[in-house]
Amino acid sequence: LVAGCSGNAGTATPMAGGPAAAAKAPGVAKRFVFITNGDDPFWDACLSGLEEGAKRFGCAAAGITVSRDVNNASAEGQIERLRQYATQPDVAGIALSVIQADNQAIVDEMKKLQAKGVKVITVDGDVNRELYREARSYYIGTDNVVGGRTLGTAAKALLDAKGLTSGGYVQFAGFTDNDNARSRMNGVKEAIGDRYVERDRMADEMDLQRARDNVRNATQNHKDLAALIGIWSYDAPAIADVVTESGSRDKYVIATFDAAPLAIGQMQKGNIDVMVVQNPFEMGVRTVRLLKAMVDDDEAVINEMFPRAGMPDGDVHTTGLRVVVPDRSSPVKDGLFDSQVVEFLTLPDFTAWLAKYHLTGS
Amino acid sequence: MTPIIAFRGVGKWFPGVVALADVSFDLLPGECHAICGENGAGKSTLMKILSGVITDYDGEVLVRGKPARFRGTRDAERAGIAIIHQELNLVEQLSAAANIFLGRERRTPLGLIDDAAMEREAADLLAGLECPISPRVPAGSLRVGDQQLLEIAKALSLASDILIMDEPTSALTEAEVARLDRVIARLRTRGVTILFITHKMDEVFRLADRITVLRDGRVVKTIDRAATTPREITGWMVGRDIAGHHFHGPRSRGPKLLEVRGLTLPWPDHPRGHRLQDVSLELHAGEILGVAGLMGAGRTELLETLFGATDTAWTGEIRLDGRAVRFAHPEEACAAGVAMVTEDRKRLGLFPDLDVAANVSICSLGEAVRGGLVFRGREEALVAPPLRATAVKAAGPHAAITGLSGGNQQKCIIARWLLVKPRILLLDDPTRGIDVGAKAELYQIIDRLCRDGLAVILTSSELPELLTLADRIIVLAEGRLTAEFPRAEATEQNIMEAATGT
Amino acid sequence: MAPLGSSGGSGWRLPRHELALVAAMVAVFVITGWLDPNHTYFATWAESRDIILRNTAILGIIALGAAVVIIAGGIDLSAGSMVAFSATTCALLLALFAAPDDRRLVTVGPLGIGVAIGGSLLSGLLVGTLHTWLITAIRLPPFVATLATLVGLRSFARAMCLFVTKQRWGSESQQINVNTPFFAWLKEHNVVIMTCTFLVLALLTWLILSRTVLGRHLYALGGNEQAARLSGIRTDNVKWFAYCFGSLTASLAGIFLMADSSVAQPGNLARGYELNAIAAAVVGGCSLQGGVGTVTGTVLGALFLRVVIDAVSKLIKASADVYEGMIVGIIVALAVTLTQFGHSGQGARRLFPGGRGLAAIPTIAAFAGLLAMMGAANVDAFAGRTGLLGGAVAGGMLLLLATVRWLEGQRAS
Amino acid sequence: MAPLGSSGGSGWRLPRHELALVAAMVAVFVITGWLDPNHTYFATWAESRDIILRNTAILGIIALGAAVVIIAGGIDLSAGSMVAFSATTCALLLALFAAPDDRRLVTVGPLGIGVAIGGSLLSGLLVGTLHTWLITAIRLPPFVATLATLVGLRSFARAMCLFVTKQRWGSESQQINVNTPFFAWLKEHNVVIMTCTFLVLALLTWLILSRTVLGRHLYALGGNEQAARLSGIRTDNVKWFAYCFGSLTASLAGIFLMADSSVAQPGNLARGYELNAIAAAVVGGCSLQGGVGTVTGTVLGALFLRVVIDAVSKLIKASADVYEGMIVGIIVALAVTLTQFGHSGQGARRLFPGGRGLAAIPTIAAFAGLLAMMGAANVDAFAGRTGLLGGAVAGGMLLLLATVRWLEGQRAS
Ligand SMILES: Nc1ncnc2c1ncn2[C@@H]1O[C@H](COP(=O)(O)OP(=O)(O)OP(=O)(O)O)[C@@H](O)[C@H]1O
Ligand SMILES: Nc1ncnc2c1ncn2[C@@H]1O[C@H](COP(=O)(O)OP(=O)(O)OP(=O)(O)O)[C@@H](O)[C@H]1O
Ligand SMILES: [Mg+2]
Ligand SMILES: [Mg+2]
Repeated sequence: LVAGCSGNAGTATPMAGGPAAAAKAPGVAKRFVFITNGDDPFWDACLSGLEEGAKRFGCAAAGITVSRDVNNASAEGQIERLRQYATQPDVAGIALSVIQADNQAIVDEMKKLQAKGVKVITVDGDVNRELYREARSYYIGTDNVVGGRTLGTAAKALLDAKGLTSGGYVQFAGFTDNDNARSRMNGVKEAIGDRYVERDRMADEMDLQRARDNVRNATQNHKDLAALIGIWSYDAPAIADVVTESGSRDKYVIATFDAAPLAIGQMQKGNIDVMVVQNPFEMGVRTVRLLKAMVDDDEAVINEMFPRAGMPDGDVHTTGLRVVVPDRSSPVKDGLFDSQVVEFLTLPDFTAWLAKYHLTGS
Repeated sequence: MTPIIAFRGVGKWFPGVVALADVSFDLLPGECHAICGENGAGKSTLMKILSGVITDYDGEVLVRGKPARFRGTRDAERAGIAIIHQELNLVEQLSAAANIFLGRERRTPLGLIDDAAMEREAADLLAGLECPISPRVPAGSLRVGDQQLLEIAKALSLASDILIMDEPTSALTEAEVARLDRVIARLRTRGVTILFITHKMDEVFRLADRITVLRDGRVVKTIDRAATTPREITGWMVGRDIAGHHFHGPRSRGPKLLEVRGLTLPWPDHPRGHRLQDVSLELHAGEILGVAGLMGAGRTELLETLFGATDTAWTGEIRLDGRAVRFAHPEEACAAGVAMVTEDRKRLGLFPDLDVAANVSICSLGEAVRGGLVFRGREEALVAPPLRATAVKAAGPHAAITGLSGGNQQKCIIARWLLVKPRILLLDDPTRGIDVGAKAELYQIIDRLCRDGLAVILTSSELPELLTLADRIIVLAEGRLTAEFPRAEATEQNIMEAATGT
Repeated sequence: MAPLGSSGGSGWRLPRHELALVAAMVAVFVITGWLDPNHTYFATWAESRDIILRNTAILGIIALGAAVVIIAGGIDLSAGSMVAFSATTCALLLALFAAPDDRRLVTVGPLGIGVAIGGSLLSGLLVGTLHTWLITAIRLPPFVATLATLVGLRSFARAMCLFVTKQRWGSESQQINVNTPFFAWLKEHNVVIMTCTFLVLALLTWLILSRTVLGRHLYALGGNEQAARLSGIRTDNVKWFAYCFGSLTASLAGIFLMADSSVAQPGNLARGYELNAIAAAVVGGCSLQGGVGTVTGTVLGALFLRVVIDAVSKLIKASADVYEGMIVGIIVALAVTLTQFGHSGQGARRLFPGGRGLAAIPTIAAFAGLLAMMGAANVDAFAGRTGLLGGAVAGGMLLLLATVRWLEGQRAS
Repeated sequence: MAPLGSSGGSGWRLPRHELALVAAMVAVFVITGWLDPNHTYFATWAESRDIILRNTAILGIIALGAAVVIIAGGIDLSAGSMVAFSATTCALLLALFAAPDDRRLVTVGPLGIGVAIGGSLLSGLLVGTLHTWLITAIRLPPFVATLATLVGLRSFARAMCLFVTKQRWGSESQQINVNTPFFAWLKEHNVVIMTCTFLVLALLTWLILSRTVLGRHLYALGGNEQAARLSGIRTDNVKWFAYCFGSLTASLAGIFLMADSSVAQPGNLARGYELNAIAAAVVGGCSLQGGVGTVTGTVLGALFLRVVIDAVSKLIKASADVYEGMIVGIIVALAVTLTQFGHSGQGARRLFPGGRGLAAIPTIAAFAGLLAMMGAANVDAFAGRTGLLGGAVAGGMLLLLATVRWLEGQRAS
């Protein structure tokens, strides 16, 4: 399992003569590129993080620019981008949110980049670790299964608090078998228990209109529906919109991932019961920190970020999870979660934190 | 008296063509002025200039003595000039009334469209033309002749005092032509000046007071009808004295090639019920069988059926060399040695994007193939003889077909069919809209082919043509065969009687 | 060739077509309501109605534009991109009028709202003018001109979005959230407002098409452009109206869609809507040759498409959206086929002529069978018997078509 | 109207058009290599070349099919969906031949691979036949028929994907990973293999179009269908070839794309490729009226599109794909405009006639200015001077067009 880092280091050195060398030479402009999986407000927070990180870790001084490239939600999109950057000698580091964990082609391109001496890490969406761990040096992000479990626990608490003993729920995401969507949904399913039945996993392919129609159809098709679970950030406002428009808000428990600006507004209106919020902002900051450290071979920083290097999943750096509820009166209580992993917040505290970094969402 | 219209040194270039050069002549008020000329002489172009369709040209046009430069058809209409274009310009989906008033719709006080008023006026106009069609029917469902009359009604609706007619009779039958003559006569009593284009000499001399002859875009002569003869006019048109069509000696009639018995072609959803009914005929090698009939009598359908080009299933039997045949597709007809030169050159004959050689070789390209590939040299060699045989005037085998004059285009199409070495040649109105010079040559070609043992069925919208060429003439009326005359007995008189069913 | 008896002029065709659509719609309602285990259409009718109305309004507004262009003998492929473009324009203008750090645009005043809406409608007008210019002055075929804007406008909108957000708020964003109270209110009442707008627009279009000179000229232009020009009609102006109308309806739809999802996301807002709009117009009886088509038909066409799509999502509980495309495709093909056969002179035509006809039969049967099987897999009623059903349908289809072919063969000889 | 002197028959047009494309391409290369701070084209030429070749091959293969259909006077809108459909068919067939629990399809043997490839090519043939049937027997306009399959096939593929994965592995999936060694090998050498395939296909198409009877008949069909039929050409068979060729090339591209991304994802694989393919054909000089077009032109058209797109992604460092659409749109418009002006008879035409012409001028200038500004914002060279640049470009454009208009005015009077 150590192979992860050392193996990659090993492949990096012999290639040092390649274009990467040119990139490493002092004075030559370098770039870090962040490739998203698709087009989602989530990534705007991440971008702010990247910019914050660039400031904090003095990228400008080192002649490093950080840019974000928004993928078109398709595998070819990411492959094409990876290839394109492979041709550009000034690209020194790439972080990407892998859209398909099992996609051989993406993995191959990542390896090609590594072979050129470009630092490659995954953020938020990892490759399939059993098969392709060595395709990237490190992973920064939430453990999506844990995230899913957290949301499931919260949802279960809310359902029980309603005095329900059974019922159905539907989970909404862009692509139901994108890696992070799949693990989150599985996490939810696992934690919510089998008293409540998963009726459907609906995919909208990141089309907002379809996201809304999916919710509408779900609420109509499944009579026993008790909970609506939003897996990707734009699903939260979609769900909230639909239940308000059909006036059926109190029929459902609404638990969602991420805090899109619109979602925050909806929770303030009381249309969302609980949000499990990742920290794309921190992801962005730490992405820059890690990439910079890797380019400068700054072992200290790397060891600090990955204390457990060499141990199982030692190459995984989890950014914290937050559970956000409207207020203390919520049936979701602090005690439900492992405080190591999860930070429990009420909406006001959370918005205060956002304001601190001039964020509109997270 | 002062001319109502005066052309002064009018010229017009199209890329590669000089359509008109220094055209100057006058129109006198109230006269009927015929313009003659070969295809491409520039007649239509001149009329388009006069009616404001073509706006950029050299020279000037004086209307009632004042220089006028129309910026559009509207200006011309305001100046009291109306035109009936050579080709039909109707919107098939719109009703007859809507077509007549297109661009000049009547409005209700609210500014909304006033169909009732238009239909009333249209009914009057059509009545004036002795045309019994309802103003409500879509123009697309009318017969070609009625559509032409609709165009005329449209021009009359302007109540203008100068009326241009560009080959109005090319699609009309004798009966309808007679009707048009009466209309023209009535207009002239109203003092309308009429400018008249036709390729038919008899019409020229029946209607015109004065005649202007154009050749290659230049005025050859403007002359009083009384002072000249058809022979002279045609001479000026083609620039030489063309021989009358006397073919040396009768043609020898060969064995029977084609026999048709009780051919009936249904016509679903139509009052008449059939396009053809119980038509029987036989055709021998080396003879020309003329098919006469009014527009819509079913001549084209007859030929198309023999050629296997109709989708509708027909009954009866067609025997080729005694074998019963039923062609499902023109290809089978070609294979069996039947060829057809279609009615409407532009729509049904030409491939505008292909050059002359390709247009001629299209049916028999297989002969230029070696090892599955077409070779340019072979193709040129293939098309050379028929092009020579039909005396096509073109810059070369790879000239653009669209650059040729109507007559030469028609010759190319005949050449195309000669290449498949047919034994039966079906000619559907091969000389429509073709000038006298080209006509004469075509007649010679057809005659020669026939003497070489080819069997020809020929339809024509001009009886004289049939009488000149055909050995026998059958007459269709409403899809029925009403008479058959050997050349000797055929006269315009008895053919018309048979065609009109009187 | 265009159907005779369709007097485009007066805007009324034989209502046969429209009646057929209505009948089909009713049938769909009843059958679905009955097959659907929840009987949603009878149980919670109101909600279903709202869903259908909302979607129909959007689709219909765009379809009206498409219909006018098609009737005028053109085609407008750019509608979907135009929707995205106008939504983005609207959002960006709002952003310029919002307080500097207000990324949710709640602080926009009436003036800003007015300017934004006006601006995005204006953008529609400009694009329409651009189309007309490309088509009349540069003489691009409409297909090419609007193809260019179809691919161009969306990426232009995306670029604008990135650029303005960057300039305004310092960090690029691919979408702009719109929580302006006015648009929130629009969303509150979207069903009523959209439906009314749609109906008013339809009435207006009907008036123009069938009761004004302009309408008459539109039909004439589509039916025979040269004839129209030679009759002194300023065809370029008529075209200009048609394409501007097409783009305007699209930008109107864009504003509604932005309000409805309270975000402007040029990346994939309204992707492919142009096809659905054209489909609706065609299903409604517009002929792509131009000169033929009615407003009533178009409205019914849009409604019918949405009704069937909704019905299927009621029958197939899970991931019904997967089937949307097939439904649209099949309906379009069937609708046009029926109008075709409606015309005279087609009586004696063969459906499966020659060898290719023979080849077509199993192809169709196979597609039908697979389709039935996959559909059935999602309907509880058929649980476990999907393979059986699929086979049955395929077999039945095969038998049916073979019989048709055989009969044709008989009749021909 | 079609260009005189374009002897579609012999397959050779005046090479003017082709030459212009080549020249433009070279210019793009030089300018980009020079503006690009990394000078990528000079520094790491090999990789850039590979990217361009790979993309050109895919686009070109589809474009050849589109060109043949367009030359034959038809249009095929379904290419993109056909790509997705064939890729899915291929993957599903592989799945059926893989070990029961092998979701990565590594265990598929030669037989399975053969069947899968054969199957997906066959699917292309079937779809082509379906198109021909709809167009010739049912008499749907090609636009409608292929519009129906455009929306239908993709959703059919998605449904198949869900259904088969469910049946085979118990859980629905919207995509199928393909790690079969053979396809991995294909991906390994994709540049060489795809490029060769493309070139061979192009050569073949060129032979067919310009050196065989079938080719001549294709041009004839596109030029004047009725005349072709009355000349004894079996137009239905020719159409059948054209549409099958179109679908076959698409399904070939589908197999390559599946191999290249080692996944079959019907949801959004090759979305909109049909438009790029048609664009390439049109840029290459094919006329949508039919009867005009060449293989060399189409190949160059595809290459040119990809070169410019790649060049921009070199100049604009991040999210260059945002601009792709605009590039394609502008190139298409320009290319067709130039061919239009290339033709005779356009001499005396005005670019900005009347009031609408006047309206068009500021519109175009505004678009140009915005575009320049947004583009510049991403090019370091212009940092901070974007507004300036945008203004300059807009102003210059305005001035230029106004002058043109003025000159026209002079000439007219
Ligand atoms: N729009 C055009 N573009 C190019 N050439 C043209 C155009 N219109 C006419 N011509 C050419 O101008 C010349 C005169 O054409 P015009 O139609 O006036 O002849 P015409 O006397 O009417 O012939 P016809 O008797 O066949 O009607 C011909 O050589 C024709 O090819
Ligand atoms: N495609 C068609 N659709 C509807 N009616 C048609 C069609 N073709 C011909 N007709 C009608 O069928 C009748 C016979 O047409 P046909 O062309 O055979 O007449 P014709 O004797 O050939 O006259 P001509 O050859 O001089 O036009 C006419 O009334 C004509 O209007
Ligand atoms: Mg003429
Ligand atoms: Mg005829």
